[in-house]
Amino acid sequence: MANTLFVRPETLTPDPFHYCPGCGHGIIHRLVAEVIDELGVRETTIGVASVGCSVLAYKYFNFDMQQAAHGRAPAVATGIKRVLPDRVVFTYQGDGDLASIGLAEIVHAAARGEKITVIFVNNANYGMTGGQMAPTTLPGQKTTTSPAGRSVDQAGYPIRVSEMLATLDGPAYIARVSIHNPPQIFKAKKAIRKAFETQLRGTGFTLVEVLSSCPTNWGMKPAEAFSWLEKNMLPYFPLGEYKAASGVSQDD
Amino acid sequence: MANTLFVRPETLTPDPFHYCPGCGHGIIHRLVAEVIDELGVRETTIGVASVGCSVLAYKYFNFDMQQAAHGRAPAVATGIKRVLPDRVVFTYQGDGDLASIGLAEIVHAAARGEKITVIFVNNANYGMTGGQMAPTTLPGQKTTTSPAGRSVDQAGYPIRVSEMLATLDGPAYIARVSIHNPPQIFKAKKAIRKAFETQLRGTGFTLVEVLSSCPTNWGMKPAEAFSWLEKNMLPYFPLGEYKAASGVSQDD
Amino acid sequence: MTEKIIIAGFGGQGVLFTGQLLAYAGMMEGKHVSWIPSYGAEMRGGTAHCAVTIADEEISSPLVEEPGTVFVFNLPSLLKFAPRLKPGGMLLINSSLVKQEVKRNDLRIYSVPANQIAEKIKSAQLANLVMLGAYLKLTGVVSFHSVAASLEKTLPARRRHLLPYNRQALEEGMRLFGEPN
Amino acid sequence: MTEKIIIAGFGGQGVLFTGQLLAYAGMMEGKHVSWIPSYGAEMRGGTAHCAVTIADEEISSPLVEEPGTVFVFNLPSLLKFAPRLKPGGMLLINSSLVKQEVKRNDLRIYSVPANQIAEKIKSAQLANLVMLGAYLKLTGVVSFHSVAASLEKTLPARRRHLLPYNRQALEEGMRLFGEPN
Amino acid sequence: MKILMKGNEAIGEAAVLAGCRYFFGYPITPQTELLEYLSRRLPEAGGVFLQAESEIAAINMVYGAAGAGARVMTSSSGPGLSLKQEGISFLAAAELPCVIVNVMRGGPGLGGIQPSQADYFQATRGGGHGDYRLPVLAPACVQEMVDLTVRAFTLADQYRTPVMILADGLLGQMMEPVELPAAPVNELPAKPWATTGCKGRQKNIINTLYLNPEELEAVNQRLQEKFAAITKKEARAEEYLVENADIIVVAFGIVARIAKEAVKVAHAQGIRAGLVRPVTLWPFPEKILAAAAARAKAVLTVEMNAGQMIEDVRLAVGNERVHFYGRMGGMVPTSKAILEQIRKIGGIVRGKYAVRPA
Amino acid sequence: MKILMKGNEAIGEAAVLAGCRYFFGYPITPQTELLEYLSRRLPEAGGVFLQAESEIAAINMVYGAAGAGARVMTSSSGPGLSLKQEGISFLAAAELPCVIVNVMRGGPGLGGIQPSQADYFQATRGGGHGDYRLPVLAPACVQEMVDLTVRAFTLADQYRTPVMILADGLLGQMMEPVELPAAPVNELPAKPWATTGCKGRQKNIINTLYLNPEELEAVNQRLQEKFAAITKKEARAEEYLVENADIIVVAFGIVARIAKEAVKVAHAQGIRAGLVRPVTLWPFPEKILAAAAARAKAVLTVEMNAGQMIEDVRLAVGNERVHFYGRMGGMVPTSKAILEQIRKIGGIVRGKYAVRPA
Amino acid sequence: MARAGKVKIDRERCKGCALCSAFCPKKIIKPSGDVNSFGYHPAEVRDLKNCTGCGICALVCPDVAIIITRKEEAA
Amino acid sequence: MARAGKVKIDRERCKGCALCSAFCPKKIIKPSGDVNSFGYHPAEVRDLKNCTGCGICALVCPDVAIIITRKEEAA
Ligand SMILES: Cc1ncc(C[n+]2csc(CCOP(=O)(O)OP(=O)(O)O)c2C)c(N)n1
Ligand SMILES: Cc1ncc(C[n+]2csc(CCOP(=O)(O)OP(=O)(O)O)c2C)c(N)n1
Ligand code: SF4
Ligand code: SF4
Ligand code: SF4
Ligand code: SF4
Ligand code: SF4
Ligand code: SF4
Ligand SMILES: [Mg+2]
Ligand SMILES: [Mg+2]
Repeated sequence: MANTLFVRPETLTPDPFHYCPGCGHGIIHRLVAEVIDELGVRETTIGVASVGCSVLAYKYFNFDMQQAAHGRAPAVATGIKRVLPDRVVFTYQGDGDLASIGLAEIVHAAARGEKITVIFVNNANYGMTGGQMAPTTLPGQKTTTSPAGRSVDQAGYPIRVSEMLATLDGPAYIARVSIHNPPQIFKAKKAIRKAFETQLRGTGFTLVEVLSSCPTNWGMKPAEAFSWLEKNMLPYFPLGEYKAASGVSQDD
Repeated sequence: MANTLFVRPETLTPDPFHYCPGCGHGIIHRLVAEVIDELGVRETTIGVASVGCSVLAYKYFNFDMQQAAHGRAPAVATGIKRVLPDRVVFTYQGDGDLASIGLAEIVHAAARGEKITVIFVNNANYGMTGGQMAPTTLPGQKTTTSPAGRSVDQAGYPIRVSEMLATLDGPAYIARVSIHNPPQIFKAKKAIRKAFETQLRGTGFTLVEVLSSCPTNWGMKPAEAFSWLEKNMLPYFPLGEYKAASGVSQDD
Repeated sequence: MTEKIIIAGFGGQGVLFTGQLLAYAGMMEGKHVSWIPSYGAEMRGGTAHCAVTIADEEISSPLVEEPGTVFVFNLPSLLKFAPRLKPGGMLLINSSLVKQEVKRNDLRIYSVPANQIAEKIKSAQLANLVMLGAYLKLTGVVSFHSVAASLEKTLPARRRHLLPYNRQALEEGMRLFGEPN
Repeated sequence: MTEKIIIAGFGGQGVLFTGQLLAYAGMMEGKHVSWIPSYGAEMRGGTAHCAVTIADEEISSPLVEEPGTVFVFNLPSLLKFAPRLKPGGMLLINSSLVKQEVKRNDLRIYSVPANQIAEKIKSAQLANLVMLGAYLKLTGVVSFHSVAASLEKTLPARRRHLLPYNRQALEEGMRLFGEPN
Repeated sequence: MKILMKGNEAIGEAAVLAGCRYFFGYPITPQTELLEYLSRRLPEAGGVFLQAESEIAAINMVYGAAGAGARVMTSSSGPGLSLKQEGISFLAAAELPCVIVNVMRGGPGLGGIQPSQADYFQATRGGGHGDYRLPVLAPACVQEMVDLTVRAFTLADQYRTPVMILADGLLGQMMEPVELPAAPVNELPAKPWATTGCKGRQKNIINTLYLNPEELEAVNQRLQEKFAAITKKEARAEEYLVENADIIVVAFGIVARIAKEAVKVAHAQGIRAGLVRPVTLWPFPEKILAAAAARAKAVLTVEMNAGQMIEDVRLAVGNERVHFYGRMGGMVPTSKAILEQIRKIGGIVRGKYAVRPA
Repeated sequence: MKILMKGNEAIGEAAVLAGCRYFFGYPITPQTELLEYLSRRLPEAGGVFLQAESEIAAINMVYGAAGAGARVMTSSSGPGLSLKQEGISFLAAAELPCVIVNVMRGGPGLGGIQPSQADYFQATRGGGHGDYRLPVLAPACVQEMVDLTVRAFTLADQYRTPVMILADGLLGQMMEPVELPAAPVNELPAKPWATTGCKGRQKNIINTLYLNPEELEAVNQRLQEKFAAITKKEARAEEYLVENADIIVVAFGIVARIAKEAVKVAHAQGIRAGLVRPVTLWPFPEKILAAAAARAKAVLTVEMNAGQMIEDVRLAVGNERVHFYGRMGGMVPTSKAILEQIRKIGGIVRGKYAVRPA
Repeated sequence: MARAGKVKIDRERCKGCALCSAFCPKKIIKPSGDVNSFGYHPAEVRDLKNCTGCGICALVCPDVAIIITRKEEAA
Repeated sequence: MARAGKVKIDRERCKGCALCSAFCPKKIIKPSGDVNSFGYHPAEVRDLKNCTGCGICALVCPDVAIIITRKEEAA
């Protein structure tokens, strides 16, 4: 161990990911697994996979998992956490899942201060179903259901989930991070760790929004996709901590 | 007319309201009707009644109305407005309807900048079904499903809808008003008028949150209920304009 | 014995509670009982009623299609339920509130100035118990003691201090048609 | 005549488009046609295929349960579909990519070095059309002209400039088994 | 000792006594008292009552809690049940035990709040997508609200399936004396499949996704075998005067009691009527009904709907001889009206009667 | 002139030609191409495509738009349809014309994305609450995806009812040549009941709430009369070789075409098999089937599910003689397997056969 | 010159909620002793000549039971 | 004293996304010419001796195809 700089986290099963080449989901899975490893809570963690490209997350994480209906992961996690309040419970959700069909569930879990952690992967489209518009799709962005580019007049504006949830009293920790380059990946991991630590302290609802890429549906090479993310998504979705309850320092 | 200080608005049918004595819904109905009268749009207005005590609103307003499923009025209104973009379309919704079951629909209608007006009656409980806890029920408030008072630990915190929706780019006008005394009733009417005017200008989504009372389920006399509202709801739900797009002046 | 009763009035006149008391007392006496309330929208501002069955044998249908007894506490209830009474049935009218004449002549009709009596005791809120007392005396379907015991079991804590007044109202109701017992 | 064909390979090798071209050409010749793609998860990273039927009479079942012809563009497709070919069926192998021997000896097997040929023309992306050309020449199920016309109709605008290369790839495929026509 | 309870509250109390400690629900008339009761009772019992933001959230909380190994319940009425259909399909697919209560009201749409039985199809045919069924128990009195609630939890765990209690507004609102179970359930059956943290074992997964159709077919086959076993073993019905009956009345829930009154009176009038009351709607007691009807000349189905159970009756006894009487929209059939139907079918002529097939 | 189209896209184009200018939907495999197609096509046609935040929002947008007098459509698959059930019950109750498409995939739960017919019960029995039915049309080829979509809009307006197109992933994904309707619909039937603003008339109300049960019963009675009229007039089926058939195969949608192949081959082998393909699943063409089956010795129902339409088959032809063959979870029955079933029922012995009832 | 109003309360619409009484600056509205046909004690203006026609009672009335017509008077 | 790492890329796990190549500060990772059994061109470290063991390639690899073991060296 002392001799190893980088190994596969114990919390990941050996199964290879089914994600497309260069997809951000793989990086984010690994970060979550590393944090669970570091906190030593693998055996007391229950994850909830949502419907989206990461629907098979239950295959990749090496702990108990439930697979939830589209958008309902926060409700499923609530059911689990209420029965097992001393376990670590988290959901892993895409932007279609969380911000579109599942919006009521995420807001209410947050408002209730449900003591769970939400890993929210914002890749500005519906990856799994082939690149349709998401609530996070940027104005002008082309998708298969906004073929002329998202028209704010017809399809409205993207939702800033972190800012929106930060208006509530239930959340203890909310941050938006990105994985478009190595320093950001480091920061993303820190935020994920903080969220889980906050859950362990039982102070409230925690969520980390991770800006990610979908090279396949964006029609870009993976590295290009990260540049696009940086250039286009960051201005609309500013990074930072939107909520950190007492006991959780802002940007430590 | 010149001789009349106060008459029943033309936009109200002669049907007596079914509301309990002293219920705020009656006042709010009248304010909406007066505004529609004043704007002269009765014949081009389509209202959407939601499920709650005001489910029968379609009987009282003297214009075309649809009655929507619980929580879905914003979606129904969207359907209408997309077909008839030059009509005035509004929803009338309670806090259970809008902030609980219908949360996804209201947020998305707001994010889309749907050019409708929402009259959102916040009476801190589910009136129609007999006084259960609502997402707007205050911490400690007793209801039939929070018999020991709302415990924030178990049931979470109230949602501040206006503040939350104001984080979105779609809304053109969002205000919170109250009707607990005559000056506030005047202000409430002004805000409602502004919302409809904004809709007529087509600049985006508009919503007026009206703090109201439910004397029956609060177990208070109507005047007492208004005092309780003032003392307990105002601190949690501050009045004011939360969003006013250019062309709509703040507090005119 | 199968006794089918309807108790009807404005919401707030205690009609649902009166029926519950009766059912509870029947149960305490080992009888089969059922109690069906009107519910929902009808209750806001409008009229409420309940249907009680008390029987020696198992109750197949708990519906009260043709009541043997009807209590009425307001005019709409009289108009609605008097026609449904079975021939020879008993109609108990709170005559403090309902003045109208009844057209049918195949009924046993008793007028109880329940509000007046109740107000004398303490408040009009007790009128329902005056009516119930009258019914007890007139029929003996359940005993005063069972009803009194039921009151003790069912009165919510915050109204417990009213127990003596409740008993008194029952007794005054009985007294209209004989000695309370 | 009822011709049932399966075209299979990695996603991105143009297998679905090849089938569409064939179906389109059949339709232009007044034949009955149907085209069924594999869809969904199978496509991400995995193998894609389509099933085409071309017939003179109405097609009752569009399923290709026992193909008469299979095009394979990668090894997994060979393993999956070669066993399903009906006895005497035709197996067209892109031999630039698939090296494995086929066990069955009741088939007509044709090896087409499609990638090599395609790369010579312009790029490996044209391999599917080389294969299709070979098929056209070998079977005559539809004519070169119909396929060429279909190409013109179906090629998306942004790839329109590739039309000459596409035609050339078809022709080179045909040339393997005779003169293009 | 008996206590006088409202049907809705009786379900709540029975659930607690059956070891249920988690309830997730959303108010709707006429079942709201069940929530209100449990909002007081569950915290007392060390459990959790949570008013969900919607019926959809509630059913998915049930999914999570059931997957975590708890005994858990939700309840609603018509419109709310419709919203739960996706979740119910997921619960059935994931084989998660739980109890779902529908206290029916008049539909369709927002409809009304008076009693109805118009959700029979939804309950018995799976209003959700895909091939699944779930046991549906139909109480006819408040005592059965208790007994069948307890039974529902047992069946749920035994077969790893959601179980539905299908009642109606009248049963939910009425009061009757009930005997509560003497011995409350304190220990739940072991659930080694539950997701409780993988300490000391391989990880558990609760899942309904099978992208490979062969696998999904195998899962479905396993489900179908379970459904066949339940069909074989769990069908129940009450029979009343069916021996030598010329006319069999079939009705469930509160309607069956009203029909029983009619059957009684018919007997007193010399008409040989009998009653079959399905207690399980799925599995439908077709054998019991077929046997009872074998000797009868006509079958009369009575429902508070436009005729839904009648399809199961026809599937059990054939298409001939089956008559229907129903009321809709919250109207409750009276025993008088049912008696009239019996007499009509019986073709009464001055005290004598001849039963004619329809 | 024919054009080659995907089933999903064919529905989209047909809708536009039928005068539909509004679509509200949410992506789900295997119907997403329908959304994608209309997201391009509708703006061209001066209409509105809106991707809703969920299936629930979509169906309620349909409610609003239909109430405003438009021709409007939504589409989804299994789980999404389950979520729409409350809305469908409302649409049926409010008598709002619209078209709802279900391109079925394997269930229950999240299931898979391969073709299935396991939502038959949901579609034909009303997965939503309350007494309602809606016409369910089952295309078997891409041409019918077009024709029945056009028909669906006509029926919807004629009867003021939602109409469902029940297809499956195979039909949605496959391409076949289609002939589009020569004359697109440009003028819609008058809808004096629509809420369009009350200028020059009394106000209109779209509503499903009737707190008074007498009123709600009357509304239900009116609905039932409409359903009876539809049942009487609108049942359709395709018959193939049913004259003198000993075995009637019953199948719908894509399965019927596969079964047709099997029936053809059976004939060639000297087995007198015939096919009845219900084109309307509700109303179920029971008269047509009963007539065809009257002369047959056995009936074989083939479905891509565990046996759902078979209940309608049994209700039409009686419980005896009805056999079943089904595949589940996205598996598609082959014509070979169906032929084998036909031969088994036929009891083939060296070229001869005797049909025995089950 | 003050403007007085003529306040009319519709007995059958009034539900006796007493909001008008509570907010009338002149405190001249009181519940009446008898009941209307819905069982409510309707409000009554007891001292009409003191009414300023300010309209507050109508403004707060949830049942639109009050209408006010203007009559101008010298102060 | 710099820390060099031993970088190992799992050919069968690698999907040839080239993120490692893009972010390697030493630009020593390149796609290989041949394909793995999934049809991808796996990444290869071309110039291992220039590798600093910084770990960036592993950090950005979405398929956890890279592991790095440490070897300490004098600069
Ligand atoms: C009720 C329901 N509706 C729709 C779908 C189809 N569906 C599957 S994944 C998905 C979108 C997922 O997008 P997102 O959450 O952004 O995840 P990503 O794939 O982008 O990671 C949709 C719409 C479904 N499975 N269930
Ligand atoms: C799907 C569905 N769930 C539940 C209900 C029952 N219900 C009717 S009104 C209501 C609450 C209304 O409360 P609110 O919106 O606050 O309105 P208020 O009565 O307080 O004005 C509920 C839960 C319903 N009709 N439909
Ligand atoms: S579709 Fe997009 S989000 Fe999904 S696996 Fe591929 S790249 Fe990742
Ligand atoms: S219950 Fe409350 S909100 Fe409803 S009418 Fe009565 S007072 Fe008003
Ligand atoms: S108008 Fe003003 S002064 Fe006159 S009664 Fe009304 S509130 Fe009082
Ligand atoms: S405010 Fe209106 S309803 Fe209330 S007491 Fe006064 S007049 Fe009557
Ligand atoms: S460890 Fe650093 S230097 Fe070495 S290959 Fe990886 S990124 Fe390049
Ligand atoms: S980042 Fe990983 S998957 Fe991508 S090319 Fe490098 S090693 Fe391969
Ligand atoms: Mg996404
Ligand atoms: Mg409310």
